[in-house]
Amino acid sequence: MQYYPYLLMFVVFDVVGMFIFAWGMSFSIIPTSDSLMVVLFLVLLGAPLGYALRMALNRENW
Amino acid sequence: MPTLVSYIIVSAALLGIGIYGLSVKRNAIRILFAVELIVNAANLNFIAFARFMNPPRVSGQVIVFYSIAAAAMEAAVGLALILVAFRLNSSIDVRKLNKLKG
Amino acid sequence: MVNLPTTPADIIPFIIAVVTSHTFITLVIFPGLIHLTVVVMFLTWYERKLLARIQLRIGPLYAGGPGGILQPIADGVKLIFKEVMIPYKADKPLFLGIPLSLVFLGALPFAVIPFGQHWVIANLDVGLVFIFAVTSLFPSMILIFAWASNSKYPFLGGLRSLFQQVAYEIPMWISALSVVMLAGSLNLVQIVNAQQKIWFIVPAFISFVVFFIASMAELERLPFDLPEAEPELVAGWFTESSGAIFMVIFLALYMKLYLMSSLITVLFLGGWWGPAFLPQPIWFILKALVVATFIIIPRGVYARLRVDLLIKIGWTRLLILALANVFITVVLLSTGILSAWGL
Amino acid sequence: MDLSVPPDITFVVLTTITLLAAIMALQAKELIYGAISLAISFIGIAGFFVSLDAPYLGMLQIAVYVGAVVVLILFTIMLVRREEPDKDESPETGEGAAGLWLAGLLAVSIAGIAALAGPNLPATPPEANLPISQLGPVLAGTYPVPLIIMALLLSGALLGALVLAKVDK
Repeated sequence: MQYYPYLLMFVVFDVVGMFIFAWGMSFSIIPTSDSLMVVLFLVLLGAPLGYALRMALNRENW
Repeated sequence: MPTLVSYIIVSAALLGIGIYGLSVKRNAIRILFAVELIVNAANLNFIAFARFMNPPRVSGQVIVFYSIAAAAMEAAVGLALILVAFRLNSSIDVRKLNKLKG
Repeated sequence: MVNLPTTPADIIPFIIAVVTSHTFITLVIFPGLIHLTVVVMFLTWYERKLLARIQLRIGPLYAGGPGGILQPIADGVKLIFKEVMIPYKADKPLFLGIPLSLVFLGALPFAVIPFGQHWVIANLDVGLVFIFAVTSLFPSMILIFAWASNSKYPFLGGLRSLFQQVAYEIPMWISALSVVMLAGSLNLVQIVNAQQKIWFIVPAFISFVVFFIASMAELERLPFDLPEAEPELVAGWFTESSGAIFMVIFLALYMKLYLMSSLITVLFLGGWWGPAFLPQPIWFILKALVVATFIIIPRGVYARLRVDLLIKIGWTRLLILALANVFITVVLLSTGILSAWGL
Repeated sequence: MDLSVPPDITFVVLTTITLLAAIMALQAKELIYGAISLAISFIGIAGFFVSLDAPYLGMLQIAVYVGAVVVLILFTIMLVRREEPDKDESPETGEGAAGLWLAGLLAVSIAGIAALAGPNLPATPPEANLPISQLGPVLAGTYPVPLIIMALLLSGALLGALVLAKVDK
């Protein structure tokens, strides 16, 4: 049970990985303004990642 | 060559299997299986229509991206709910989860 | 396309035509089954010999050939003739079926790895994602196998293996993303072709480091071999396997080792490119063996980590590094610093 | 040597695998076998995607569903499993028949409508194919707002599932 949050994070970042692979594959033909949206997408995901890591590392929760 | 109709029929059969599981099964995890099958039936239709359009459209594939992501998240939250239900009730039979009944 | 034989006299020319056709050669002989088996057997001997030399031992010696190089054949014969023991109340179909599918999955990705400009079985447009999709099936297979053996140690080892592979798969993918961005394609042949002027280890050094560490963890090598830590868990998730089953699992693990080193070669070390005095496949195999050496050496040198530290490192350090590297690549590409090399 | 398989055979094989595995997923006695059948059914769907000229989606399907969701399901099954199988797993009499009737009615009516509309639908796909390099520009350029909403959905689901699974003191 201690490692359950990591499994959840894996499911989320599996999906994220697939999204940004589709973007990175054609990075050179995507205009910069559109690429900024994807970068914003990644930055938005940074906050829950940090919170989830803090929660996962806190042993009292599990 | 398989036609568009044959793909729709396969997808309808998958949907039927999913609906059956959803309405009959009592184990929460099996109900989750059924929901995933229904989502997959929908995805199959999207991809088939995107391919058979003239000219083919990528938008149909992009919506499946979002659909797969949403289904994965639904499974994650659903399984967390099942865990909580098991912890509170020590059973995942949906008919025994009737604590709210007056 | 070869026409099917109609008269008995046509059968021998038909067989010759089939055997000399490009599909047959690529599928069965060179990047295919025979080459794979030989390299994997060589790797098992090579690892034992290398570790022995690190620890000032001699290693396998008596099985024949220079330095006992025929040892893998002797091992194989020994394991085949041993009894296959199935634990009490184990889940028989899964216990026997999963190892076979593990070998199949280990061999499948080699279909898209280019060993030379024309030495590739299937030139897929989604080659890299295909490899990731196939390797992402390993954790669930291992978990099912561990559960099916109905024993305590395999199950613990399987759980550890699951969480470790899950933790290191994401940094691995995201570090490969910067290579994909540099090459502008998921096709492995095109990725190697883009490295003709400069190997991607130079512009994407951080992602090389992340990918290397993550692939070591994926392979469950020391210092990341928690799932099969001998002092704690006997042999990890394949404790209960014996005889032919054990041999099959062993084969799958070494196939994965070769797969990871070939993948590092393709993505970062320029694939088959090298001075022209050797043919392309030879360069490729040499580079892959060098990478395999660097993956093996820590086994003789380092101690293992603790399991919670291991997972914490994967998620907090490597993932952040890989994400940062994506941003660095975005900056590098949009400022045009790399345009001198045609990127 | 030509190794390509005719599309009809591919279609029939994929249909059989997908539908049989889907039925097995719901009817298998052990939940673990159900999860494995579900994974096989997902792989069948991925095969459909590849044959419909969407190889990237097929790989996405395998990586996300079989690689991640099924692992999560297996882990949960192993957490909540008990030694004795549930005796009252089977539906009450009449309920199974009703469910079967409902599902059959729905599936047959959809398939019937599709078959009726069949002559108006295209029988063969157009020649032009979909290059996978088009996915990225459409994803990032044409539909940027869903992308941001997807980021919010992903964060919400991650945090929600974590808070749910946390042990309360």
